[in-house]
Amino acid sequence: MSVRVQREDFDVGRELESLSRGRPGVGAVVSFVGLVRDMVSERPLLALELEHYPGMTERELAAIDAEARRRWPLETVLVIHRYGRLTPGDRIVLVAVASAHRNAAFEACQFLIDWLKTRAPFWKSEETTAGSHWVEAKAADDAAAARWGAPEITCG
Amino acid sequence: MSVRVQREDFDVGRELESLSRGRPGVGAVVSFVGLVRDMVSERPLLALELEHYPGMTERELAAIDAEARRRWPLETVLVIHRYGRLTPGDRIVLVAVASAHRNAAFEACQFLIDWLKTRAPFWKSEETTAGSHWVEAKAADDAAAARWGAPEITCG
Amino acid sequence: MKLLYFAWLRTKLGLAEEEVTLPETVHDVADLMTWMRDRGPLYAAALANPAVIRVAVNQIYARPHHPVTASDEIALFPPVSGG
Amino acid sequence: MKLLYFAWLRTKLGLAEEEVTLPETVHDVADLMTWMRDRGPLYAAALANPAVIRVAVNQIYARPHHPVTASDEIALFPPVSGG
Repeated sequence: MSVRVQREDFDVGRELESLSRGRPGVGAVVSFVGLVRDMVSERPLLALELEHYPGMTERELAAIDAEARRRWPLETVLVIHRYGRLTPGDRIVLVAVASAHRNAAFEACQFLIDWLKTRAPFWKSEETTAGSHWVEAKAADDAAAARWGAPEITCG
Repeated sequence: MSVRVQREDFDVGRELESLSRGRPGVGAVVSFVGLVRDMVSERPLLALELEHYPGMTERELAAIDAEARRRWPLETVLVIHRYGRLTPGDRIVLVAVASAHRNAAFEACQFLIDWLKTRAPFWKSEETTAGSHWVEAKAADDAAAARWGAPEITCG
Repeated sequence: MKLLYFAWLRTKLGLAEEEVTLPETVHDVADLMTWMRDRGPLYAAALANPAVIRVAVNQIYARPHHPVTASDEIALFPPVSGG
Repeated sequence: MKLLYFAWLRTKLGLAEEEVTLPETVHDVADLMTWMRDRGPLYAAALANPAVIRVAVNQIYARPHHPVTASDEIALFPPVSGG
Protein backbone atom coordinates (compact mmCIF):
# COMPACT_ATOMS: atom_id res chain seq x y z
CA MET A 1 0.00 0.00 0.00
CA SER A 2 1.01 3.55 -0.60
CA VAL A 3 -0.48 6.78 0.66
CA ARG A 4 0.88 10.23 -0.13
CA VAL A 5 -0.27 13.65 1.02
CA GLN A 6 1.50 16.38 -0.89
CA ARG A 7 1.35 19.92 -2.19
CA GLU A 8 2.74 19.01 -5.65
CA ASP A 9 0.87 17.62 -8.62
CA PHE A 10 1.35 13.95 -9.62
CA ASP A 11 1.91 12.13 -12.92
CA VAL A 12 -1.12 9.86 -13.38
CA GLY A 13 0.43 7.74 -16.14
CA ARG A 14 3.60 7.08 -14.19
CA GLU A 15 1.69 6.28 -11.00
CA LEU A 16 -0.67 3.84 -12.74
CA GLU A 17 2.22 2.17 -14.50
CA SER A 18 3.95 1.62 -11.15
CA LEU A 19 0.89 -0.22 -9.80
CA SER A 20 1.27 -3.14 -12.19
CA ARG A 21 4.99 -3.09 -13.00
CA GLY A 22 6.68 -6.26 -11.74
CA ARG A 23 3.30 -7.70 -10.70
CA PRO A 24 2.38 -10.14 -13.44
CA GLY A 25 -0.78 -11.24 -11.63
CA VAL A 26 -2.40 -7.83 -12.16
CA GLY A 27 -5.16 -8.00 -14.77
CA ALA A 28 -7.03 -4.81 -13.90
CA VAL A 29 -6.09 -1.29 -12.82
CA VAL A 30 -8.98 1.00 -11.91
CA SER A 31 -8.36 4.62 -11.05
CA PHE A 32 -10.22 7.72 -9.98
CA VAL A 33 -8.87 11.23 -10.52
CA GLY A 34 -10.69 14.10 -8.83
CA LEU A 35 -10.29 17.54 -10.42
CA VAL A 36 -11.15 21.11 -9.45
CA ARG A 37 -14.20 22.23 -11.44
CA ASP A 38 -14.64 25.79 -12.65
CA MET A 39 -18.09 26.43 -11.17
CA VAL A 40 -19.52 26.06 -7.66
CA SER A 41 -23.13 26.88 -6.83
CA GLU A 42 -23.43 28.56 -10.22
CA ARG A 43 -20.53 30.92 -9.56
CA PRO A 44 -17.11 30.82 -11.21
CA LEU A 45 -14.56 29.29 -8.85
CA LEU A 46 -11.31 31.24 -8.62
CA ALA A 47 -9.40 28.85 -6.37
CA LEU A 48 -9.69 26.13 -3.80
CA GLU A 49 -7.68 26.04 -0.59
CA LEU A 50 -7.24 22.55 0.81
CA GLU A 51 -6.40 22.29 4.49
CA HIS A 52 -5.57 19.01 6.19
CA TYR A 53 -4.52 17.56 9.52
CA PRO A 54 -0.93 16.34 9.06
CA GLY A 55 -0.39 13.01 10.72
CA MET A 56 -4.03 12.10 11.10
CA THR A 57 -4.53 12.34 7.32
CA GLU A 58 -1.86 9.74 6.60
CA ARG A 59 -3.08 7.56 9.43
CA GLU A 60 -6.71 7.71 8.28
CA LEU A 61 -5.80 7.04 4.64
CA ALA A 62 -3.72 4.04 5.73
CA ALA A 63 -6.71 2.75 7.73
CA ILE A 64 -9.03 3.15 4.72
CA ASP A 65 -6.47 1.36 2.59
CA ALA A 66 -6.22 -1.51 5.11
CA GLU A 67 -10.01 -1.80 5.19
CA ALA A 68 -10.14 -2.09 1.38
CA ARG A 69 -7.50 -4.86 1.44
CA ARG A 70 -9.46 -6.68 4.12
CA ARG A 71 -12.58 -6.64 1.92
CA TRP A 72 -11.14 -7.38 -1.55
CA PRO A 73 -8.18 -9.36 -2.92
CA LEU A 74 -5.99 -6.48 -4.14
CA GLU A 75 -2.46 -6.41 -5.46
CA THR A 76 -1.73 -2.72 -4.96
CA VAL A 77 -3.48 0.37 -3.66
CA LEU A 78 -2.36 3.94 -4.20
CA VAL A 79 -3.87 7.11 -2.77
CA ILE A 80 -2.39 10.54 -3.47
CA HIS A 81 -4.15 13.62 -2.11
CA ARG A 82 -2.98 17.19 -2.56
CA TYR A 83 -3.34 20.12 -0.20
CA GLY A 84 -2.75 23.86 -0.55
CA ARG A 85 -4.05 26.22 -3.21
CA LEU A 86 -5.54 24.69 -6.35
CA THR A 87 -7.25 26.26 -9.36
CA PRO A 88 -9.84 24.92 -11.84
CA GLY A 89 -8.54 21.98 -13.85
CA ASP A 90 -5.99 21.00 -11.19
CA ARG A 91 -5.88 17.40 -10.00
CA ILE A 92 -6.87 17.00 -6.32
CA VAL A 93 -6.76 13.28 -5.67
CA LEU A 94 -5.79 9.98 -7.26
CA VAL A 95 -7.13 6.66 -6.01
CA ALA A 96 -5.88 3.62 -7.92
CA VAL A 97 -6.26 -0.09 -7.34
CA ALA A 98 -4.61 -3.06 -9.06
CA SER A 99 -6.13 -6.52 -8.83
CA ALA A 100 -6.27 -9.79 -10.73
CA HIS A 101 -9.88 -9.13 -11.71
CA ARG A 102 -11.84 -6.02 -12.56
CA ASN A 103 -14.79 -6.30 -10.21
CA ALA A 104 -12.62 -6.21 -7.09
CA ALA A 105 -10.67 -3.26 -8.52
CA PHE A 106 -13.80 -1.27 -9.37
CA GLU A 107 -15.48 -1.90 -6.04
CA ALA A 108 -12.37 -1.20 -3.98
CA CYS A 109 -11.61 2.02 -5.87
CA GLN A 110 -15.13 3.32 -5.35
CA PHE A 111 -15.06 2.26 -1.69
CA LEU A 112 -11.74 4.07 -1.16
CA ILE A 113 -12.88 7.40 -2.54
CA ASP A 114 -16.26 7.15 -0.76
CA TRP A 115 -14.60 6.52 2.60
CA LEU A 116 -11.87 9.07 1.95
CA LYS A 117 -14.51 11.75 1.29
CA THR A 118 -16.21 11.16 4.64
CA ARG A 119 -13.23 10.24 6.85
CA ALA A 120 -9.92 11.73 5.69
CA PRO A 121 -9.34 15.07 7.46
CA PHE A 122 -9.29 17.47 4.52
CA TRP A 123 -11.33 20.66 4.26
CA LYS A 124 -11.95 22.79 1.20
CA SER A 125 -12.36 26.52 1.20
CA GLU A 126 -13.75 27.88 -2.06
CA GLU A 127 -12.82 31.29 -3.34
CA THR A 128 -15.35 32.87 -5.69
CA THR A 129 -16.15 36.43 -6.70
CA ALA A 130 -18.47 36.44 -3.65
CA GLY A 131 -15.54 35.74 -1.32
CA SER A 132 -14.21 32.64 0.42
CA HIS A 133 -16.28 30.10 2.26
CA TRP A 134 -15.75 26.66 3.75
CA VAL A 135 -17.32 23.79 1.83
CA GLU A 136 -19.89 21.85 3.81
CA ALA A 137 -19.78 18.08 3.90
CA LYS A 138 -22.25 16.63 1.39
CA ALA A 139 -25.17 14.41 2.39
CA ALA A 140 -24.60 12.55 -0.91
CA ASP A 141 -21.08 11.65 0.24
CA ASP A 142 -22.38 10.35 3.56
CA ALA A 143 -24.93 8.26 1.67
CA ALA A 144 -22.22 6.94 -0.66
CA ALA A 145 -20.06 5.92 2.32
CA ALA A 146 -23.05 4.37 4.10
CA ARG A 147 -23.44 1.89 1.21
CA TRP A 148 -20.21 0.29 2.41
CA GLY A 149 -21.28 0.20 6.04
CA ALA A 150 -19.02 3.04 7.17
CA PRO A 151 -18.78 3.47 10.95
CA GLU A 152 -20.27 6.65 12.38
CA ILE A 153 -17.85 9.37 13.34
CA THR A 154 -20.04 11.97 15.01
CA CYS A 155 -18.88 13.01 18.44
CA GLY A 156 -22.36 13.72 19.82
CA MET B 1 -16.78 10.10 -27.88
CA SER B 2 -13.69 8.38 -29.05
CA VAL B 3 -13.11 4.75 -29.92
CA ARG B 4 -9.82 3.34 -31.19
CA VAL B 5 -8.90 -0.19 -32.23
CA GLN B 6 -5.19 -0.49 -32.76
CA ARG B 7 -2.18 -2.79 -32.70
CA GLU B 8 0.05 -0.29 -30.86
CA ASP B 9 0.24 0.37 -27.13
CA PHE B 10 -1.21 3.59 -25.69
CA ASP B 11 -0.03 6.18 -23.18
CA VAL B 12 -2.51 6.04 -20.27
CA GLY B 13 -1.39 9.31 -18.68
CA ARG B 14 -1.65 11.25 -21.93
CA GLU B 15 -5.04 9.75 -22.77
CA LEU B 16 -6.51 10.49 -19.34
CA GLU B 17 -5.17 14.01 -19.46
CA SER B 18 -6.88 14.57 -22.81
CA LEU B 19 -10.26 13.58 -21.30
CA SER B 20 -10.41 16.60 -19.03
CA ARG B 21 -8.23 19.16 -20.85
CA GLY B 22 -10.29 22.14 -21.92
CA ARG B 23 -13.35 20.78 -20.11
CA PRO B 24 -13.56 22.72 -16.87
CA GLY B 25 -16.80 21.00 -15.86
CA VAL B 26 -15.01 17.66 -15.39
CA GLY B 27 -14.68 16.77 -11.71
CA ALA B 28 -14.03 13.04 -12.04
CA VAL B 29 -12.10 10.79 -14.41
CA VAL B 30 -12.50 7.06 -13.87
CA SER B 31 -10.49 4.59 -15.90
CA PHE B 32 -10.03 0.87 -16.33
CA VAL B 33 -6.88 -0.65 -17.80
CA GLY B 34 -6.94 -4.36 -18.66
CA LEU B 35 -3.57 -6.14 -18.72
CA VAL B 36 -2.31 -9.53 -19.87
CA ARG B 37 -1.69 -11.72 -16.81
CA ASP B 38 1.15 -14.24 -16.65
CA MET B 39 -0.91 -17.31 -15.71
CA VAL B 40 -4.00 -18.91 -17.23
CA SER B 41 -5.62 -22.04 -15.75
CA GLU B 42 -2.51 -22.48 -13.58
CA ARG B 43 -0.16 -22.52 -16.57
CA PRO B 44 2.32 -19.80 -17.54
CA LEU B 45 0.97 -17.77 -20.43
CA LEU B 46 3.50 -17.17 -23.20
CA ALA B 47 1.40 -14.88 -25.37
CA LEU B 48 -2.09 -13.80 -26.27
CA GLU B 49 -3.31 -13.37 -29.84
CA LEU B 50 -6.22 -10.96 -30.14
CA GLU B 51 -8.36 -11.27 -33.26
CA HIS B 52 -11.17 -8.86 -34.09
CA TYR B 53 -13.74 -8.06 -36.77
CA PRO B 54 -12.61 -4.80 -38.34
CA GLY B 55 -15.54 -2.51 -38.98
CA MET B 56 -17.97 -4.27 -36.67
CA THR B 57 -15.63 -3.70 -33.71
CA GLU B 58 -15.64 0.07 -34.15
CA ARG B 59 -19.37 0.07 -34.82
CA GLU B 60 -20.12 -2.01 -31.73
CA LEU B 61 -17.83 0.08 -29.49
CA ALA B 62 -19.50 3.25 -30.76
CA ALA B 63 -22.90 1.73 -29.92
CA ILE B 64 -21.74 0.82 -26.40
CA ASP B 65 -20.40 4.34 -25.98
CA ALA B 66 -23.71 5.86 -27.15
CA GLU B 67 -25.61 3.64 -24.72
CA ALA B 68 -23.42 4.83 -21.82
CA ARG B 69 -24.06 8.47 -22.76
CA ARG B 70 -27.78 7.80 -22.94
CA ARG B 71 -27.70 6.42 -19.38
CA TRP B 72 -25.35 8.84 -17.60
CA PRO B 73 -24.43 12.52 -17.93
CA LEU B 74 -20.87 12.17 -19.26
CA GLU B 75 -18.42 14.74 -20.56
CA THR B 76 -16.07 12.39 -22.42
CA VAL B 77 -15.72 8.69 -23.11
CA LEU B 78 -12.63 6.97 -24.44
CA VAL B 79 -12.20 3.32 -25.39
CA ILE B 80 -8.94 1.98 -26.80
CA HIS B 81 -8.65 -1.75 -27.51
CA ARG B 82 -5.58 -3.47 -28.92
CA TYR B 83 -5.39 -6.47 -31.22
CA GLY B 84 -2.54 -8.68 -32.39
CA ARG B 85 0.08 -10.47 -30.32
CA LEU B 86 0.44 -9.43 -26.67
CA THR B 87 2.59 -10.80 -23.86
CA PRO B 88 2.18 -10.78 -20.05
CA GLY B 89 2.19 -7.27 -18.62
CA ASP B 90 0.99 -5.70 -21.87
CA ARG B 91 -1.99 -3.39 -21.80
CA ILE B 92 -5.02 -4.74 -23.69
CA VAL B 93 -7.74 -2.16 -23.20
CA LEU B 94 -8.39 1.29 -21.74
CA VAL B 95 -11.87 2.48 -20.86
CA ALA B 96 -12.03 5.99 -19.42
CA VAL B 97 -14.89 8.28 -18.57
CA ALA B 98 -14.95 11.94 -17.55
CA SER B 99 -17.94 13.42 -15.78
CA ALA B 100 -18.86 16.22 -13.41
CA HIS B 101 -19.42 13.73 -10.59
CA ARG B 102 -17.78 10.50 -9.59
CA ASN B 103 -20.76 8.16 -9.35
CA ALA B 104 -21.73 8.60 -12.99
CA ALA B 105 -18.10 8.11 -14.02
CA PHE B 106 -17.68 4.92 -11.98
CA GLU B 107 -20.93 3.37 -13.13
CA ALA B 108 -20.44 4.27 -16.78
CA CYS B 109 -16.86 2.96 -16.81
CA GLN B 110 -17.92 -0.37 -15.31
CA PHE B 111 -20.88 -0.56 -17.68
CA LEU B 112 -18.63 0.09 -20.69
CA ILE B 113 -16.14 -2.67 -19.90
CA ASP B 114 -18.92 -5.11 -18.96
CA TRP B 115 -20.73 -4.54 -22.25
CA LEU B 116 -17.50 -4.47 -24.25
CA LYS B 117 -16.56 -7.89 -22.87
CA THR B 118 -19.80 -9.47 -24.03
CA ARG B 119 -20.49 -7.54 -27.25
CA ALA B 120 -17.35 -6.20 -28.94
CA PRO B 121 -16.12 -8.75 -31.52
CA PHE B 122 -12.70 -9.63 -30.10
CA TRP B 123 -11.42 -13.15 -29.52
CA LYS B 124 -8.40 -14.23 -27.51
CA SER B 125 -6.21 -17.19 -28.30
CA GLU B 126 -3.88 -18.14 -25.43
CA GLU B 127 -0.49 -19.65 -26.06
CA THR B 128 0.89 -21.72 -23.18
CA THR B 129 3.46 -24.52 -22.97
CA ALA B 130 0.50 -26.84 -23.68
CA GLY B 131 -0.13 -25.13 -27.03
CA SER B 132 -2.63 -22.55 -28.25
CA HIS B 133 -6.33 -22.53 -27.57
CA TRP B 134 -9.23 -20.14 -28.01
CA VAL B 135 -10.51 -18.54 -24.84
CA GLU B 136 -14.14 -19.32 -24.08
CA ALA B 137 -16.54 -16.55 -23.15
CA LYS B 138 -16.96 -16.38 -19.37
CA ALA B 139 -20.28 -16.88 -17.62
CA ALA B 140 -19.12 -14.26 -15.09
CA ASP B 141 -18.84 -11.72 -17.91
CA ASP B 142 -22.36 -12.54 -19.12
CA ALA B 143 -23.60 -12.11 -15.55
CA ALA B 144 -21.76 -8.77 -15.22
CA ALA B 145 -23.33 -7.51 -18.45
CA ALA B 146 -26.77 -8.79 -17.42
CA ARG B 147 -26.67 -6.44 -14.39
CA TRP B 148 -27.02 -3.57 -16.84
CA GLY B 149 -29.85 -5.21 -18.76
CA ALA B 150 -27.79 -6.13 -21.81
CA PRO B 151 -29.82 -7.35 -24.79
CA GLU B 152 -29.38 -10.99 -25.76
CA ILE B 153 -27.22 -11.66 -28.76
CA THR B 154 -27.59 -15.41 -29.32
CA CYS B 155 -28.60 -16.36 -32.83
CA GLY B 156 -30.56 -19.47 -31.78
CA MET C 1 -23.39 -13.07 -50.28
CA LYS C 2 -20.17 -12.64 -48.34
CA LEU C 3 -19.54 -14.95 -45.38
CA LEU C 4 -16.92 -14.19 -42.73
CA TYR C 5 -15.64 -16.51 -40.01
CA PHE C 6 -13.70 -15.63 -36.87
CA ALA C 7 -11.75 -17.32 -34.05
CA TRP C 8 -12.25 -21.09 -33.75
CA LEU C 9 -14.94 -21.06 -36.41
CA ARG C 10 -12.32 -19.72 -38.81
CA THR C 11 -9.71 -22.28 -37.76
CA LYS C 12 -12.20 -25.19 -37.81
CA LEU C 13 -13.47 -24.30 -41.27
CA GLY C 14 -9.98 -23.45 -42.45
CA LEU C 15 -11.10 -20.22 -44.07
CA ALA C 16 -11.70 -16.61 -43.05
CA GLU C 17 -14.23 -15.69 -45.73
CA GLU C 18 -16.03 -16.92 -48.82
CA GLU C 19 -18.48 -15.69 -51.45
CA VAL C 20 -21.57 -17.85 -51.81
CA THR C 21 -24.67 -17.59 -53.96
CA LEU C 22 -27.67 -17.13 -51.72
CA PRO C 23 -29.95 -20.17 -52.16
CA GLU C 24 -33.62 -19.42 -52.85
CA THR C 25 -34.65 -21.28 -49.67
CA VAL C 26 -32.71 -18.87 -47.42
CA HIS C 27 -34.68 -15.84 -46.24
CA ASP C 28 -33.41 -15.29 -42.72
CA VAL C 29 -30.55 -16.13 -40.33
CA ALA C 30 -32.21 -19.35 -39.16
CA ASP C 31 -32.58 -20.56 -42.78
CA LEU C 32 -28.96 -19.69 -43.40
CA MET C 33 -27.77 -21.77 -40.44
CA THR C 34 -29.83 -24.76 -41.61
CA TRP C 35 -28.46 -24.47 -45.14
CA MET C 36 -24.87 -24.02 -43.87
CA ARG C 37 -25.02 -27.26 -41.87
CA ASP C 38 -26.01 -29.12 -45.07
CA ARG C 39 -22.92 -27.88 -46.92
CA GLY C 40 -20.80 -30.78 -45.65
CA PRO C 41 -19.48 -32.52 -42.52
CA LEU C 42 -16.98 -29.73 -41.74
CA TYR C 43 -19.75 -27.11 -41.65
CA ALA C 44 -22.13 -29.47 -39.86
CA ALA C 45 -19.55 -30.10 -37.10
CA ALA C 46 -18.48 -26.47 -36.71
CA LEU C 47 -22.06 -25.20 -36.53
CA ALA C 48 -23.52 -28.12 -34.56
CA ASN C 49 -24.10 -26.13 -31.35
CA PRO C 50 -26.07 -22.94 -32.05
CA ALA C 51 -25.52 -21.79 -28.44
CA VAL C 52 -21.89 -21.00 -29.25
CA ILE C 53 -22.47 -19.27 -32.59
CA ARG C 54 -23.15 -15.57 -32.98
CA VAL C 55 -24.29 -14.08 -36.27
CA ALA C 56 -23.86 -10.53 -37.47
CA VAL C 57 -25.60 -9.20 -40.59
CA ASN C 58 -23.83 -6.17 -42.02
CA GLN C 59 -21.79 -5.90 -38.81
CA ILE C 60 -24.80 -5.85 -36.47
CA TYR C 61 -25.81 -8.73 -34.21
CA ALA C 62 -28.77 -10.57 -35.74
CA ARG C 63 -31.42 -12.86 -34.24
CA PRO C 64 -32.75 -15.97 -36.05
CA HIS C 65 -35.55 -14.14 -37.83
CA HIS C 66 -33.39 -11.33 -39.14
CA PRO C 67 -33.72 -11.32 -42.99
CA VAL C 68 -30.70 -11.95 -45.19
CA THR C 69 -30.22 -10.88 -48.81
CA ALA C 70 -27.64 -11.55 -51.52
CA SER C 71 -25.84 -8.25 -50.90
CA ASP C 72 -25.33 -8.81 -47.16
CA GLU C 73 -22.05 -9.32 -45.33
CA ILE C 74 -22.75 -12.14 -42.87
CA ALA C 75 -20.29 -13.00 -40.10
CA LEU C 76 -20.36 -16.15 -37.98
CA PHE C 77 -18.27 -16.32 -34.82
CA PRO C 78 -18.12 -17.71 -31.28
CA PRO C 79 -19.09 -15.67 -28.22
CA VAL C 80 -16.61 -12.83 -27.85
CA SER C 81 -13.72 -12.83 -25.34
CA GLY C 82 -12.04 -9.43 -25.56
CA GLY C 83 -11.42 -6.79 -22.94
CA MET D 1 -3.34 18.84 26.78
CA LYS D 2 -2.89 20.00 23.21
CA LEU D 3 -5.95 21.23 21.33
CA LEU D 4 -6.01 21.60 17.54
CA TYR D 5 -8.64 23.34 15.43
CA PHE D 6 -9.23 23.06 11.70
CA ALA D 7 -11.22 24.71 8.91
CA TRP D 8 -14.03 27.06 10.04
CA LEU D 9 -13.51 26.06 13.66
CA ARG D 10 -9.97 27.43 13.37
CA THR D 11 -11.12 30.63 11.65
CA LYS D 12 -14.03 31.17 14.07
CA LEU D 13 -11.81 30.69 17.12
CA GLY D 14 -8.98 32.60 15.51
CA LEU D 15 -6.38 30.03 16.48
CA ALA D 16 -5.02 26.77 15.13
CA GLU D 17 -3.85 25.26 18.41
CA GLU D 18 -3.46 25.87 22.11
CA GLU D 19 -2.08 24.15 25.21
CA VAL D 20 -4.58 23.84 28.04
CA THR D 21 -4.43 22.30 31.49
CA LEU D 22 -6.88 19.44 31.65
CA PRO D 23 -9.54 20.32 34.27
CA GLU D 24 -10.26 17.63 36.86
CA THR D 25 -13.90 17.44 35.75
CA VAL D 26 -12.96 16.29 32.25
CA HIS D 27 -12.67 12.54 31.80
CA ASP D 28 -13.99 11.95 28.31
CA VAL D 29 -14.78 13.71 25.02
CA ALA D 30 -18.30 14.65 26.14
CA ASP D 31 -16.91 16.29 29.31
CA LEU D 32 -14.37 18.13 27.22
CA MET D 33 -17.06 19.55 24.91
CA THR D 34 -19.10 20.74 27.90
CA TRP D 35 -16.07 22.40 29.49
CA MET D 36 -15.02 23.98 26.19
CA ARG D 37 -18.41 25.63 25.71
CA ASP D 38 -17.99 27.26 29.14
CA ARG D 39 -14.69 28.84 28.20
CA GLY D 40 -16.40 31.91 26.75
CA PRO D 41 -18.89 33.14 24.14
CA LEU D 42 -16.50 32.50 21.21
CA TYR D 43 -16.12 28.84 22.16
CA ALA D 44 -19.82 28.52 23.04
CA ALA D 45 -20.82 29.85 19.62
CA ALA D 46 -18.29 27.80 17.65
CA LEU D 47 -19.20 24.57 19.42
CA ALA D 48 -22.94 25.18 19.76
CA ASN D 49 -23.99 22.49 17.28
CA PRO D 50 -22.38 19.12 18.12
CA ALA D 51 -23.71 17.63 14.86
CA VAL D 52 -21.10 19.61 12.93
CA ILE D 53 -18.13 18.93 15.22
CA ARG D 54 -15.83 15.93 14.87
CA VAL D 55 -13.30 15.04 17.57
CA ALA D 56 -10.08 13.08 17.15
CA VAL D 57 -8.03 11.89 20.12
CA ASN D 58 -4.43 11.25 19.19
CA GLN D 59 -5.39 11.43 15.50
CA ILE D 60 -8.17 8.86 15.73
CA TYR D 61 -11.90 9.66 15.53
CA ALA D 62 -13.39 9.54 19.05
CA ARG D 63 -16.96 9.05 20.26
CA PRO D 64 -18.39 10.98 23.27
CA HIS D 65 -17.34 8.37 25.83
CA HIS D 66 -13.76 8.09 24.62
CA PRO D 67 -11.45 8.95 27.58
CA VAL D 68 -9.11 11.95 27.44
CA THR D 69 -5.92 12.51 29.43
CA ALA D 70 -3.48 15.39 29.92
CA SER D 71 -0.98 13.95 27.43
CA ASP D 72 -3.49 13.64 24.57
CA GLU D 73 -3.54 15.57 21.32
CA ILE D 74 -7.19 16.48 20.77
CA ALA D 75 -8.41 17.87 17.47
CA LEU D 76 -11.79 19.50 16.88
CA PHE D 77 -12.99 20.08 13.34
CA PRO D 78 -16.05 20.20 11.06
CA PRO D 79 -17.14 17.26 8.91
CA VAL D 80 -14.47 16.69 6.28
CA SER D 81 -14.81 17.80 2.64
CA GLY D 82 -11.77 16.47 0.79
CA GLY D 83 -11.48 14.22 -2.24
